[in-house]
Amino acid sequence: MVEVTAQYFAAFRERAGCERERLATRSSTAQELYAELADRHGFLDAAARCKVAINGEMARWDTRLASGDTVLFFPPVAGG
Amino acid sequence: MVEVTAQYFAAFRERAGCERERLATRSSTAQELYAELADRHGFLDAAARCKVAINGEMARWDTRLASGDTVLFFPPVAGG
Amino acid sequence: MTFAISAEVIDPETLKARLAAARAGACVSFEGWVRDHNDGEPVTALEYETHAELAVKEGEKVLAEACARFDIALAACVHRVGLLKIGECAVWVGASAEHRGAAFDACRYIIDEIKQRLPIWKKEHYANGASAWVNCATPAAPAPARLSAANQTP
Amino acid sequence: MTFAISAEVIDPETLKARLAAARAGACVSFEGWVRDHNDGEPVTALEYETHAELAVKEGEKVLAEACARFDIALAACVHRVGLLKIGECAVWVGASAEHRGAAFDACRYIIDEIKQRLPIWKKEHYANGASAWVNCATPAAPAPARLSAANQTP
Repeated sequence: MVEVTAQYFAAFRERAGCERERLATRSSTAQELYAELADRHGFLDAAARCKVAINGEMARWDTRLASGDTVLFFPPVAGG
Repeated sequence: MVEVTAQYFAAFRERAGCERERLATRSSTAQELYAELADRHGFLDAAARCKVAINGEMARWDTRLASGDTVLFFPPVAGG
Repeated sequence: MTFAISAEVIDPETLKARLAAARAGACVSFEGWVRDHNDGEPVTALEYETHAELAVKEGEKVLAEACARFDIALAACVHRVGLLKIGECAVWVGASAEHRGAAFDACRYIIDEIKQRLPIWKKEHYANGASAWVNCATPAAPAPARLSAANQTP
Repeated sequence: MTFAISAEVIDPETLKARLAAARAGACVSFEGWVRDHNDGEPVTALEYETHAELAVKEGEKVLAEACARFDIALAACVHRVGLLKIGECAVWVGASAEHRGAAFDACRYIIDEIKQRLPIWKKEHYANGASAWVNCATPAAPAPARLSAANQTP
């Protein structure tokens, strides 16, 4: 188990109903955690179309989580 | 022989030392007239790189001249 | 080479003036304007949200890439956030160069990459009162009482 | 779809405002600036001359072609004439469209054609006091006393 903070943006924030939450998880990678949270909150976007940042830096989905990490979940972008 | 008015622009005007001149010529086409005037004034640009307009409309070099025509000689352009 | 996120109205002339360079003979700029529709749906306003720190970091990376790839003098980009009305400028990109080919190519490269890579999200507000996050399958509405609807189906 | 020749300073913001259309989501504009050099030669000023009537006629033809070829909303172009200083805008082109690809393509098409087809000539004034018509083999200086030097050589 690791203790992490999940932070949500745009559609994810509105869907989750909160900006961030602390949670204990058995997920070992960012992608596993996304699957867990998508299931819990009803995020419908495939991870491949989303992005993740860990502790202020863009990260790969297969990055392993450590206790204390802040994991930012970015839904599909639409700048411009 | 036809009587025409030749009108010069930019480098041609400066080189000819006048904006326009009336002249009687044996040249039968715009291109022949250009060759004649290039020779007289020292225009060094090939007709293929220049343009000609007759009586206010862009024209082909092989256009036949008629008395009373105003023939505009445009050196190579450089807009922008 | 500056990228910025702005909550204020974008002023193209001020931004373009910063691209001036004695050797620059060409300047190409792009503006993204809020349209009155998307996929046939009438749109009344747009709302942009961003993670500013990471957007600036990635935006500056895009500008640096454009400078490395194309023979340009200077380039810049500003993206709006907040609520925008129809016709307002949502994003501005400018590139100056000795010759126009590089300025066109760089400007286009920058806007293409900005749209794909930066953590910026766009919510459309429709004439019928509904709204939706563009490109997102996840609905804008919160899940009822924080229970996941997806989990409730057998 | 307007083309104009102007003896006054070009004002891009006023011109761009005319490209606004509710369906337009993209606007690409090009500016040609007077550079401080050409082919390594220091330039102090530029002088543009035109045959205004034929330049406008051909310029409007170019704009109409751009509208037929690319899916744009509106396009416009203004070309300066007279004496311009370094950094001044010599030509402005703008195109608005629903999507950016068409706006980029149209803007580039217009400036490429304008440069090649319009009866506009550019004289460069150099730091050393000399001057020359760009692209012309014929020298700027008048033939002495209206006698053609070419005719005098045996």
